[in-house]
Amino acid sequence: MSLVLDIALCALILGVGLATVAGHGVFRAVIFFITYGLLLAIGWARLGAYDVALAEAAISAGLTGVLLLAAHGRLRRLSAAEEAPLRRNLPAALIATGVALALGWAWFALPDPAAPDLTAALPQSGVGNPVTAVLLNFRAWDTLLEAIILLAALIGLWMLARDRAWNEPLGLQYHARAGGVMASFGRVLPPIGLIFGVYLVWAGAETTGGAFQGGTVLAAVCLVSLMAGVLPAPRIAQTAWRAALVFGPGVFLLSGVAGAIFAQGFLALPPALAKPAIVTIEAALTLSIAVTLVLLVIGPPDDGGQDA
Amino acid sequence: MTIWLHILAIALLASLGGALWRVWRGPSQADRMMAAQLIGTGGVAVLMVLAALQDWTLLAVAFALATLAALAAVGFVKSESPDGAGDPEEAPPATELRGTVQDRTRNG
Amino acid sequence: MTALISGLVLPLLAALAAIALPARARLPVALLGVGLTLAASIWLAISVWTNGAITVSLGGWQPPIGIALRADGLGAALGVMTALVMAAVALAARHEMEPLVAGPRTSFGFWPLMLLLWAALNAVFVSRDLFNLYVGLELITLTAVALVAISGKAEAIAAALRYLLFALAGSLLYLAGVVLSYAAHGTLDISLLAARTAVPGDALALGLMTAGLLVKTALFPFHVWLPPAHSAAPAPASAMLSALVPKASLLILLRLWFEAMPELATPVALFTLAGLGALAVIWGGVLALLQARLKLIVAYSTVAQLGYIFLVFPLAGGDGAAQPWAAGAWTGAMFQMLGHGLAKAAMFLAAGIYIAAVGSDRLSDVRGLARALPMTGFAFALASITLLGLPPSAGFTAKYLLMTGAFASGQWAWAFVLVGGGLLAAAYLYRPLTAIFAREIAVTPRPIPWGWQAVPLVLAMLSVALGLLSSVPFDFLQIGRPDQAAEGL
Amino acid sequence: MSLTVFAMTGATLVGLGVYGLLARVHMLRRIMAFNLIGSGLFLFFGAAGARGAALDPIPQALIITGIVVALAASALAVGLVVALARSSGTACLPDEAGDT
Amino acid sequence: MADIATYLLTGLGLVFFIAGTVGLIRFPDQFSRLHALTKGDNLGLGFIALGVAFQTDTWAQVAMLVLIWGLALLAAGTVAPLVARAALTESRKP
Repeated sequence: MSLVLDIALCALILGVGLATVAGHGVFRAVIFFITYGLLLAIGWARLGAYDVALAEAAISAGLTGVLLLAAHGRLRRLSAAEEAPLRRNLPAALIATGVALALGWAWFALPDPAAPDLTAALPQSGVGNPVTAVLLNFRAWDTLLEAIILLAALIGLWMLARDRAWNEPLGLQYHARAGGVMASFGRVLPPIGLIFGVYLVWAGAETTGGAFQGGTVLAAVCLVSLMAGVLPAPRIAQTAWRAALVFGPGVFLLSGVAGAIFAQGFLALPPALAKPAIVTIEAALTLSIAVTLVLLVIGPPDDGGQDA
Repeated sequence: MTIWLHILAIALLASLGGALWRVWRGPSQADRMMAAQLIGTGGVAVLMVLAALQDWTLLAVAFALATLAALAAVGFVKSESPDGAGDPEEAPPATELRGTVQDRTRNG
Repeated sequence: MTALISGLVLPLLAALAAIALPARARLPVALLGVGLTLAASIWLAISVWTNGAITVSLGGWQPPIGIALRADGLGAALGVMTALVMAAVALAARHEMEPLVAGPRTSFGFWPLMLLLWAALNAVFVSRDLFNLYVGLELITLTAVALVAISGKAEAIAAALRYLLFALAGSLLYLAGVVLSYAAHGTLDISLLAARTAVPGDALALGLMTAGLLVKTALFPFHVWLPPAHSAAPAPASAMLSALVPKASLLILLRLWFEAMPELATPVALFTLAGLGALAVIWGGVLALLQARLKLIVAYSTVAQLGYIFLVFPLAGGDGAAQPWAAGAWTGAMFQMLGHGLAKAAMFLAAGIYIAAVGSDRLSDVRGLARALPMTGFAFALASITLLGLPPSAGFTAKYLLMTGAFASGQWAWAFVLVGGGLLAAAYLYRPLTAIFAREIAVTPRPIPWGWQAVPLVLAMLSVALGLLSSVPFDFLQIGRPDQAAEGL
Repeated sequence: MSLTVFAMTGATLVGLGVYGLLARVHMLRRIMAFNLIGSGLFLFFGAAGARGAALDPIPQALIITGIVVALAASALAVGLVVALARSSGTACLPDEAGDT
Repeated sequence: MADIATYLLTGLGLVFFIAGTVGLIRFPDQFSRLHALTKGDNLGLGFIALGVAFQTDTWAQVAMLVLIWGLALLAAGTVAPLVARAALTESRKP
C-alpha cells in the first residue's frame, strides 16, 4: 500500500516536472514549478527526511515561486515574457536520456550503504536532532559558508541596480488599499509567522526545524507585510538593515574564532556549552537569513524608470 | 487505520492530479493560480494524513506549506497588477467591472 | 593552524564589516582586511615551509563526520599568489573603485565581493571535503558573476548571465559526482576516498565531477563564456577572474585525479584531458590573434594559457606518477598556474590603467602609450615574457619542466603543443606590444598616479622573479605532494 | 522498493531538467530547469541516504545546504534576467534570441 | 470509537476535496470555479484535520491541527477575493 502511495506521488512529481519543461508559456511553467516544490516536500516527508521537507516546502515551493512570479510579472511589463514554442531537439533529448540512464544505472550499481557511524558523536553534539548536529556542529563550516553565499548573492543582486536608483527604496514600491483585505492580511499574518518561525528555530535543536527553515517562514510573513504596504521598503543606506544582514554570519564566525581561542579549535563547541551555543548561533542566523531572503526576493533598488 | 490513511492520501493525491489538469488547461492566469491554491490546500491535507501515518512533526511542514502558499498567492496578485506592486482592490472602482465576468483566453 | 584559519576568517570578517559599516569606513576596513589576509597567507606559507603540510579537523570532528582542511605546498603557494594578486587589485581598485569615479553602487559592492571571493578561494585551496569544495565553488561563482556584472553595461549583464549559466551547469555536474561518491562510500573526504574500495560507479562519479570542473575552468570546448565575461568586467575584477578563479576548479581537478581517485587515471582519460588542453592552447591563441581590444586579447590568452596546465595529466598522472620525470612535469604545471596568475593580473591591471588614461582599450587607442606611461608598458612587456615562456620568467620554468617531462616520457606530441603555443603567443602578443610601444601617440592620456602605475609592474616583476628564483618554490611545491617520486630529472 | 522509485524519479527529473536547459532558451525556463536538476539529484541522494538501517542525517544536511545555495543562485540569476530584459528587451541570451 | 470518527470525518473531507476538484475541472467560468475551490477545499481540510485529530497523542498536536486549518481559512479568505479581482482585471485587459 505504501508503495502504491509512493508510486502515485512520484508519478505526480514527474508529471509536474514534465509539464514545467514541456508546456507552452512561461507563466504556466512557473505555476507548475510551484506545485512541483510542494509535491517534492511531500516526497521528502515520505522519505522520512522531515527537515528537508520543511526546507523544500518553505524555499522551493514558497520563496523560489514568489521570486519567479515577480520576475514573470516584470518581464511581462518589459514584453520579454513571451517565448517561441518548443521545437523537437534530438541532441538535447539524447543527452538528457543519457544522463538519466547513467544515474539510474548508478543507483543499481551502488554498493551496500556505508554511512559514517555517528552514534559516538551525536551525544557530544549538544542537540537531539541529528540533522541540526550535522549542520551546526559537525559540518558548521559548510553552514557558515552557506549563510555567506546568501549574503554574496544579495550584494551581487544589488549590483544590478541602476546607478541613479541606488538610493531609492529596495524593490518595487508596494501599495494596497488602506483597510482593504490585503492590508489586513499583512497585519494579521506576521505575528502568527513570527511565533511559528521562532518555534521552528527553538524546536530545531531537538526535532524538525532549524535556522534556515525558521528564517524562511519569517521572511515569508515579512514579504506579505511588505507587499501589503504595511512595512516600509528598506533602503541600502539604512545601517540597521545592513547590520541585520551581517549579524548572523558575524556571530557564527566569531563563535568559531572563540572556539579556536578557548576550545579545541576553529568552530569547536565544548559538549557542555554546545546546546546554548548552537541555539544562540541559530537565533542570530535566523534573523540574518530572514532579512537576506526578504531582500533577495524584493530585488535591487528600482526607480521604476526605463533605460534609454 | 493505516490502510485507510494510505488510501486517503492516495485519493487526495488523485484529487490534486485533477487540479493539475486545470493548471495545464488554464485558460486564464487566475485559473492556474486558483488551481495551484487548491493543490496547496490539498498538500496540507496530505501532510496532515502523513503526520498521522508517520510522525506528528510533519504538522510543522504542513504549517509552513500553508504560510508559504498564502505568500505565493499574494505574490501572484501583486505581479498581476499593472505596476507589479498594486492591489486589485484599489482601482479601478468595482462598479465599472460589472458584467464583464467572462473568462478570456490569455496564456502567459 | 592559526595561520590557516586566519586566511579564511579575516577576509570574511572584513567583508562583513565592509557591508555593515558606513561609506567612509568602507575603504579603510577593506584595505585593513586585505593587508591582514596577505600577512596570514604569507604566514601560512612560512609555517608550511618550516613544519610541512598542516591538517586541521574543523570543530575537532575527524572525517568522515567532520570536515578536514589541509594546507600543502600547492595550496599554500596558490594562497600566496592569490594574496599578491588581491593586494595588487586592491591598490589599483583604490583608484578605479573610488566613489567619485565608479559611483556609489560599484564602490559599495566591489570590496565585499572581492573579500568574499578571496575567502572562498582560500577555502577551496585548503579544503579536503568534496561537498565543502562545492559550497566554496558556489561562493566563488556568485561573487565572480556579480563582479562581471558590476559595470552595469548591457553587454556585461549578458556576459554575466552566460557565465552564471555555464558555472551553474558545471556546479550541478560536479554535485552529481559528489552525490554518487558519498552514496557509494559514505565519505566526502579526499584522503578517505583515496583509501576506499573501488566500485563500478566511481568512474561515472569522477567523470561527472571532471566535466563540471572543466566547464568552470573554461577548458576548450567549454571556454565560450570566459572571454566576454572577463573582458566585460572592470579591470581589477578581470584580474581576479582571469588570474585566480579558474585556478580553484583546476586545483580540485588535480586533487581528484592525483589524490582521491588516481587509479582511475587511464591513459585514454589522461590523453583526452591533455588533448583538450592542447586544443585550448591553439584555439585560444588563434582567437586572441583576431581580437582588436586589449582586454579581449588577454582574456583569450587565458583560455590558451590554462590549456598548458592540462598537459600535467599524461606527463605526471596515472602510471607516470611513479616515474622520475613526474615531479618535474607536475611542478612545471604548478609553475604555470602561479606564473600565469601573476602575469595575467599584471596585464589586466595594465589594461585598466590604459582605460583610465584614454577611455578605451582598443589597440588603435592605446598606440604609443608606453611613451606617456612607461611603467605600464614595461609591466605589460614583462608579463608578456612570462606568457611567451621566455627565460628567465616563471613561464619559462614551467615550459622547460613540462618539455623535459614530455621528452623523458617519450610523449613528444606535447612538446609540439608547448612550442606551437609559444609561437602563437608571440603572434598574438606582438600586436598589442607593437601598438603600445609605437612611436606616435594616438590619444593623449590623462595623468595616472605613480603608485597606481607601479602596481602591475610589481606583479609582472614577481612573475619573472618566480622563474629566476625557481629552486625555492620548486621545493616548496613538493611539500605534501601526492605520489612522491624520486626526483630524477 | 519505494527507495528505488524515488531514486528513479530523481534520475528522470535530472534528465527532464537537462532537456529543459538545452532545449529552452527563455532564461526563466532555464532557471527552473536548474532547479529541477538540483532537486532531482537531491531526491536521488536522499533515497541513497535512506538505504541503511538508520536514516543518515549527513545527506539531509547537505541537501538543505544545497537547497539554500540553489535559492541564492536562482535569486541572482532572476535579477540578471530582469536586468537583461531591461537593457535589451529580451529574456534570452543575445545569440539565442531568435532560436527556439 | 476514535477510529470510527476518523474514518467518517476524513472520508467526508475527502468527498469535499474531490467535489472541489470536480468543480474546478467542470465549471464553465472561472468565478464559479473560484467558488467551488474556496468552499470545497477549506471544508475538506477542516474535516480531515478534525478526523486526524482523533488519532493524535497530545493536545499540542490538536492545537497545531486547528492552527493550520485556521491559517488556511484566513489565507483562503484573503486570497480568494484578491485572486478573483485580479482575474477580473485580467479578463478586462485586451
